[in-house]
Amino acid sequence: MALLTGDLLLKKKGFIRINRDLCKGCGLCIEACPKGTIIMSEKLNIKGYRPAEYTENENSKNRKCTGCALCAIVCPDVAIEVFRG
Amino acid sequence: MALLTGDLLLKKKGFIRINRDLCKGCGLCIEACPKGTIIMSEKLNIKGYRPAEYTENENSKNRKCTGCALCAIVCPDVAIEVFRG
Amino acid sequence: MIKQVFKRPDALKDNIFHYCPGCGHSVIHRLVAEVIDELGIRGKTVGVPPAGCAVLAYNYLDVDMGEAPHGRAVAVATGIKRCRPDLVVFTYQGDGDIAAIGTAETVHAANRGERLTVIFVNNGCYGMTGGQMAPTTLLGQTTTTTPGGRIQLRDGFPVDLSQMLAVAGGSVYIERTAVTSPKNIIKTKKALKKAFKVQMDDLGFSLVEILSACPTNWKLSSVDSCKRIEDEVIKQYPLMVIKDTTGTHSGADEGA
Amino acid sequence: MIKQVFKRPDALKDNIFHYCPGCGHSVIHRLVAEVIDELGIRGKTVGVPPAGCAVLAYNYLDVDMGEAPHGRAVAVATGIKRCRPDLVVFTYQGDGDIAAIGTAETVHAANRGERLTVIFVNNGCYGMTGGQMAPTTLLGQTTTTTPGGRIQLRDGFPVDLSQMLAVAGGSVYIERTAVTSPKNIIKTKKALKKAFKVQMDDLGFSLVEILSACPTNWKLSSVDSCKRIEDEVIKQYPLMVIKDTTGTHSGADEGA
Amino acid sequence: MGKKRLMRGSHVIAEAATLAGCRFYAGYPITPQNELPEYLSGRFAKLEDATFIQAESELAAINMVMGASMTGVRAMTSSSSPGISLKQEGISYMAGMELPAVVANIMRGGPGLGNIAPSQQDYFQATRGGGHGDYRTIVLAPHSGQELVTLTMKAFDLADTYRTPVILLGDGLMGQMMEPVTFPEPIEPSALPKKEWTLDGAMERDSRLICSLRLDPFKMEQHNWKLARKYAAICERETEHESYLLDDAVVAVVAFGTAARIAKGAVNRVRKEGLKAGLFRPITLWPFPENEIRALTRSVKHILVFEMNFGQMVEDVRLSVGEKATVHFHGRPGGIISTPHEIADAITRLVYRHELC
Amino acid sequence: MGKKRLMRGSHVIAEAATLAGCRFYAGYPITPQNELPEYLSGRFAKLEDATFIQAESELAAINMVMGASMTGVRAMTSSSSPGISLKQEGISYMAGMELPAVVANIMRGGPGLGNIAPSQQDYFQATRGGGHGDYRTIVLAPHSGQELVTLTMKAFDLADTYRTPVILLGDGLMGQMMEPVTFPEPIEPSALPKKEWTLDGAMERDSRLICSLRLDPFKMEQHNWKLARKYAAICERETEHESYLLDDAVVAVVAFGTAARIAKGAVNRVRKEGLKAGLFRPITLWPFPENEIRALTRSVKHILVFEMNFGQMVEDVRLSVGEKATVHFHGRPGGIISTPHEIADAITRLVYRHELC
Amino acid sequence: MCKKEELVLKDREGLSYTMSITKTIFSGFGGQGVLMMGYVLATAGMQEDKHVTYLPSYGAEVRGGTANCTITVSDDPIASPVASFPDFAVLMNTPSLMRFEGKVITGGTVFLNSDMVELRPKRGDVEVVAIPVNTIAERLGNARGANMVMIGALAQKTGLVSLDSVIKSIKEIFATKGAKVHEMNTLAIKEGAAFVEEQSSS
Amino acid sequence: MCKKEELVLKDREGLSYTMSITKTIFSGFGGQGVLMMGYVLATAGMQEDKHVTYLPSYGAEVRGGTANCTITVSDDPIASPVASFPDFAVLMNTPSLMRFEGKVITGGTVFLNSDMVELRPKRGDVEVVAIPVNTIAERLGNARGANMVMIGALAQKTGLVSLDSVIKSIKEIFATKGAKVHEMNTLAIKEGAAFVEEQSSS
Ligand SMILES: Cc1ncc(C[n+]2csc(CCOP(=O)(O)OP(=O)(O)O)c2C)c(N)n1
Ligand SMILES: Cc1ncc(C[n+]2csc(CCOP(=O)(O)OP(=O)(O)O)c2C)c(N)n1
Ligand code: SF4
Ligand code: SF4
Ligand code: SF4
Ligand code: SF4
Ligand code: SF4
Ligand code: SF4
Ligand SMILES: [Mg+2]
Ligand SMILES: [Mg+2]
Repeated sequence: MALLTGDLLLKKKGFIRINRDLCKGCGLCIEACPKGTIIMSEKLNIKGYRPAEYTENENSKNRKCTGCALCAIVCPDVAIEVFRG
Repeated sequence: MALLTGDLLLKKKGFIRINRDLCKGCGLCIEACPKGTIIMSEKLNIKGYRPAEYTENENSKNRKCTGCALCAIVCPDVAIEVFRG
Repeated sequence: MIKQVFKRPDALKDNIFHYCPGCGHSVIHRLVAEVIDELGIRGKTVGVPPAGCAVLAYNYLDVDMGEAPHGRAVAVATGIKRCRPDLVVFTYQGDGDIAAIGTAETVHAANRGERLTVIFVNNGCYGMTGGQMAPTTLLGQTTTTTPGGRIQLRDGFPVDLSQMLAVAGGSVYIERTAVTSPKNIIKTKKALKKAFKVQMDDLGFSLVEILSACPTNWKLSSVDSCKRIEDEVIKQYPLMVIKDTTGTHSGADEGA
Repeated sequence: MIKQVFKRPDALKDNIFHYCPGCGHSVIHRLVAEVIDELGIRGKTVGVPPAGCAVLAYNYLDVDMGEAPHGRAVAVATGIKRCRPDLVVFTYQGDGDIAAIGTAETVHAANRGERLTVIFVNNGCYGMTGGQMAPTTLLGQTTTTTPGGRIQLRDGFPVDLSQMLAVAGGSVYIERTAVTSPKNIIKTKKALKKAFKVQMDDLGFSLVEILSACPTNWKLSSVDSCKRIEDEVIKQYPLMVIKDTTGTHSGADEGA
Repeated sequence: MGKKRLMRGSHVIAEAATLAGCRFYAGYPITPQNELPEYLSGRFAKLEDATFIQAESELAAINMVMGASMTGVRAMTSSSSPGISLKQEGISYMAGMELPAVVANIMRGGPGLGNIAPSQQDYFQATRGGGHGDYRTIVLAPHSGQELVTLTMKAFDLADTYRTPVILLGDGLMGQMMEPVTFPEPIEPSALPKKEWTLDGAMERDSRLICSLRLDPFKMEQHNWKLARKYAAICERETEHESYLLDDAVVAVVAFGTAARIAKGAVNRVRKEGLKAGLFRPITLWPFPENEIRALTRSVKHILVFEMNFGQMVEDVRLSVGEKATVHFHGRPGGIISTPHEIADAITRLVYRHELC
Repeated sequence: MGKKRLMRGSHVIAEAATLAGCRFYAGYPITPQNELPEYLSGRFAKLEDATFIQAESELAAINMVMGASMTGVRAMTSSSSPGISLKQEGISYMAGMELPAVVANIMRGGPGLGNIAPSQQDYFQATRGGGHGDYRTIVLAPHSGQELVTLTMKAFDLADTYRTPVILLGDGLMGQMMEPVTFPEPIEPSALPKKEWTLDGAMERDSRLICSLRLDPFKMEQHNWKLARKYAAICERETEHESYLLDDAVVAVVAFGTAARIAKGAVNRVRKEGLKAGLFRPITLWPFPENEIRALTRSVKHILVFEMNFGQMVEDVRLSVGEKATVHFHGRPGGIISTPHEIADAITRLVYRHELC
Repeated sequence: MCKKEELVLKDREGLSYTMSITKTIFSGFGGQGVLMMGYVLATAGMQEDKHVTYLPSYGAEVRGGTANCTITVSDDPIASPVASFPDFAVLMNTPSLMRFEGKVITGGTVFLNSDMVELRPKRGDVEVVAIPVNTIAERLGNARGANMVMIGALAQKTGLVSLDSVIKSIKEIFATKGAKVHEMNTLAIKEGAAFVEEQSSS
Repeated sequence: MCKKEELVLKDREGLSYTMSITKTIFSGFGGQGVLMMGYVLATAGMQEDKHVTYLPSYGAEVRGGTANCTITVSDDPIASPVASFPDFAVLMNTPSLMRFEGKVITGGTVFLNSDMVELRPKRGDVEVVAIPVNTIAERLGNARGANMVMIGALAQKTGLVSLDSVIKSIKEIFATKGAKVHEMNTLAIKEGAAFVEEQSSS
């Protein structure tokens, strides 16, 4: 029981990588992310889209991303890889 | 009321005429006739079918045909005309 | 006073039917003619016959008629009706015609709610071409292309097109009847009349599916053919009003 | 330990999708690839892509693929599957492809209970040809051929093909899902997996209808497109299991 | 003639059809002709007596047109190559029933799904009757925006005059390109000659029948010879072509539609270099202007047929000239649009090889 | 060769197909070829590895055959004229995808619904590709029961060799008539050469694709030229014809299929009267034996083309002989079967008119 | 087609040039075994290594009507299996007589089922052989064998094929039906042959 | 087809023979108003009674990708509306530059939207006119008018059509949009023209 509580308390951490040039800037990942960690980039990518950008540092301890993969699940262009741990 | 009873008592009379050469001898009229007044002819008609034959005399008082037209309703070849009165 | 209580309807030409003895098509032709007479619409009716045993329907029905390729009767009828909404337009189609090759045309005409009356003669086989399996052939039934009987795994189930058409938004009145007995024949005529009226009242798509005997290909006597329908076919294709939304005017008013 | 919890499925080639931003086809392609991976059937699967935006599906799905003329995918798939029952055969079809020009083929394949899995992408328009009205276009919806919105009287009602297919005797599993949110996407994947399994278990015809966004032709953002599905399209096409007789084995055992 | 308008070919056909009194259209989307039905869906919505139907398939579309035509209304459908293949049964029926209709084929690369680029690969299908049975359809091949106007309108007239389907044979380029065009005054359907054979209800007359079935082979043969005589009359009266710089030519290019435009450019080029080339452009592909081409061989001994396919009309040219001239062929199948330069090259080589200068 | 059996033409085709290793049939009933699927429905039911499907339409049927062919199985469909029109799109696709298949067309009178009597009115459709795009199908024209055996079996071989649809072009008479035939030993599908291009699951290999789409016009053109080269090879290698009493002939009748049988009888008749007539019978209608016919013109200056239509193959004969011989035509469209006497009359008149005796 | 073709539209057929080719039409109601008679004749011809063709009438127009078929037997290859003017006609009912009577060539023979046909051909240039095939068959206790009686008569009278070949053929054709049926049919064939034999000798 | 045809399969195009015919390609992302630029140029040419053609690219391959169109303006009838080797190219984004840079004829001109394209053509045989059309349009408070700036620049620089014709054309094309929009667009066109004017004089 204690362990379980501990597990629950210990928030899962994750991070994502967005392949900038695969992204078509549809914005669905931004809508999907419960943590608000993705934004639209200002600069166009090679295909002329404004791609999504992950705003957190992969190594930061304080990152909000849980690695829930909701962003990747909705991404039509399979532009997002999700990591956990 | 009396009149109605009288009407009911007074059985309707009818008779039919079968166009021998239109008939294809399917026998559906025989099956349909509640009075059993139609039979299959022994002789072939011009098209080689054994046509149905009405067995009653149009003028006979004792004929069973009620002019219910069931035979005509089922006749696929519109070979039967029905008269009443 | 002697009076004639049953005679050939006016809208039926004098030609002798080319149909086999006991064929349901003949009865249905007469009923259509009677309905046309009774509605007084001979002068504004156009019929579309199918490829099928009834391909020569124009030899019998004394109305304007325009042929359709096999299965396309409702498409042809749609073209006619859209150009002349004042006409009463009906198609006359076999089960192969309407429920096999013509499936798409029929589903979509029903869906569009075309103001047509479809007479769908279900005799469980391809009469004209020699008795092959039709979409409506019963499981186990022997035909020239199911010599060992229709097998579900190879040949599929009997298709219930009328039920499918009931799903279509534009269909308003669909009834299944039979021409196997005086009672059923009278019901069929009523259904046909209603189907024409649905069109004349601009309510939507109407269809009467009529179970009909094909003694020749069933290799049964005419009387036994009618029995077969009442004993066996009706189990698969029960006689019933499959859809009737004429009361709600659903066909005509929505969505525009 | 860092571990990758989401990556490109193996059965998805590395090519960049030619689809528009936010197009549902892309998501569905990935789901199909994931299911193929998870079922381990890449080496025995054959896909049939349609004419439609997904005509190039073979650029993405790394399985054997054979093209079909517009609307005829299930007929082509039937030919493949009957010759090679050991293969897993699926079609991938748009709503125009399957529910307009391909209506007859689909109805009859379902009726025959062909052991096929049909992926039916309902995006309410003809994506590839420039956004014309599809059978599934909602009433009032503006398209390039319904510039004033779809009018029931002229254009008919939205067609519910899945419901019609449920009438067919050989259909065993039909579900309608959407790819509008993580939840719906996960459900869609489950449905796809089940549909493939139904085929692999030789039960009969399976189909998943997937409501999918076409932001380009709807002239909405990707996010608004998903909203439109959830707010409007679902009213006409509710997400649900439309038919599931897998428990009763109805498809496989009867009638033979 | 109204003022000049810059319009896409597909729209031009649609507008010209409307002006010709066409009041029924049924079709099914296919690139590169989608703009035609799209235009008509809006245009017809504003006319009280016009019907636009987006059919469920090309099969349904052609059969709806069949029905519409039975009522006497001017009716049309359009599609591109694969869709036209699906209409072959219907076209054969209409030919057999002697029903007028206009069928526009905006050809694309084939066979099969092919591509959506311009091509002329359906020449045989159009001119030989791709459907079953002995029949022909009149085939008109426009090569400019303005001709899309005139030939579309002419198509409806020919269809009615001869009670036969007429095919307007364009290609993706004709359908997609915009050029300035002017339109004539509209023809009101009510102003068209009354048709005596239509289905409109047997009111105070005998019932009518429109059908192609003739079970008795002798009746069928009779009907076929009747059709043959009609076709012979069309051949006699209705061929149309353009002669371009042929008066003093020693080489003639024969090309139609888009290919003919390009060939014109090529002829202009080689003329600048002093080569005596000209262009013969069949406007009716069926009836094929065979006498006119044969007449050409009095002065021209080398003919270069240029088609955007791998050799179809070239057969008709060969049939026309027999051995009176040598027929060469230059073809680009599958959606390539040759440049005028490429054709000029081909002409030039021909001229030098055969020492025609 | 087994013993002689008296069999209906449609059954002969069906049996020969089975013996050739055909294991997939999809079709839709239509007179006068119904006996073909009927026979196969029983025949295939007894084979473990064979599939018979009565499809919901001709469209479905041809597309099922397309799918079956993708798996490498020998597959066929059959129909009669209107049904064949509906298959044109599918045939074009299969030509484009280079898929083998055999399509039997038991022709009937047309156009439209026409009738069910024998005719040869679909020659153009078969030989010119009634579908869209540049493609050809091999067309074989049997004229006897025994040839139904050999040509049906050959059709499957040609289809596989060249990866192309092959059309077996018969007519109602060929389909309905019974003649004695003998059959060769059956070919087991497993004994046929393995096809390396089939779809059978990408097990331990790269995934495969069979398609006709080539969006890039240059790729499409390349593919078309590839097809053209294949067709040229077929033309070079595969023409087949029969020469009958042509050695000393001054008049040649050219006829195929049923018409050729009748023409043979006519030639026999006029030979008895001392007229030097012979018969040239194309067995492959495409590729057309044009060199062989041209060679004929060394001795023959008058050719009578006899067809059961109003003039189709006559164009190929004209194209073959150019102006080296005068080509006359005798046609009966719509289901009439000429008598040998009628053709003998035609030959006789020709001979006397042109003083060829 | 735009060419001005020579159109020859005559349809008449002269007498057969050689006697080696013979055409026979069988006609009657469906159910009278008309097609079977033709099949038997063609099979017998085949077994004698002759060239034979069998051409049934087919199609929609025969719904419940008259069935007929044409058999050609010849020493040489057969050009046309059609008989515009048959040598022999076997007519099992009155409509068949009306339809085909006029077509038989001069000098040809008409075989009539006299049980079903009361009329007689009006022409004097054809021989008429009237046989009560139903009566004979019924007498043999083989009511359905009327067509066998007729084919026996035909073979005997015309010599087109030998009686032996006919009997051999039906043995094969009805192979699955057992010896009893074969015996009955053989008897019927022989009775038919005997009938015409008697007729001509009388 | 069985004939041995002479196959000529070359595809190159020489320089235009006369200067009277000019081809311009417009290319950019969908949404950059590329097709509208072409339409305006073609309309202006038509209003000057020149021969014009407008040929859009079309089809499936352009899903969300680059749109382009080719406009031919000519004193004589136009043979081919296709430009294998255009005189002018108006390139609104980098992919367009990469695709069309190599095709422009020697001596031709490339118009670049310098706001979107950082690269410059590597060739030395074409003139490059780089215009920050987005910046200019935004400066004018007409962010969506970047294409109008460009068309003004094009007209000014090439003299293909007069600025007046361009302005007259857009008035007609946007007739339903009202005077305000027309004014804004006219301004954008003039600004574009002014920009190249300045460039070339400086
Ligand atoms: C395209 C085409 N395919 C096939 C046929 C042949 N055909 C004529 S009628 C028919 C089916 C007849 O069956 P059904 O529609 O049930 O009518 P029935 O004769 O049973 O009344 C078929 C397959 C045809 N005429 N056209
Ligand atoms: C016979 C035929 N008709 C029409 C077309 C053109 N066409 C290609 S895809 C398509 C419809 C696309 O709509 P849908 O099936 O809904 O797919 P989506 O693009 O929306 O995914 C059409 C009409 C064709 N290729 N072939
Ligand atoms: S994995 Fe979850 S939390 Fe992390 S970015 Fe994606 S959606 Fe947001
Ligand atoms: S969902 Fe994918 S394609 Fe869309 S913006 Fe996010 S990363 Fe880009
Ligand atoms: S009218 Fe009635 S009673 Fe009289 S014969 Fe007919 S069915 Fe019998
Ligand atoms: S129902 Fe009609 S056709 Fe049948 S037997 Fe009676 S009268 Fe004759
Ligand atoms: S075959 Fe059947 S449907 Fe056709 S006419 Fe005969 S009984 Fe009627
Ligand atoms: S047009 Fe629609 S369906 Fe097609 S790729 Fe674009 S968004 Fe997807
Ligand atoms: Mg039926
Ligand atoms: Mg769609």
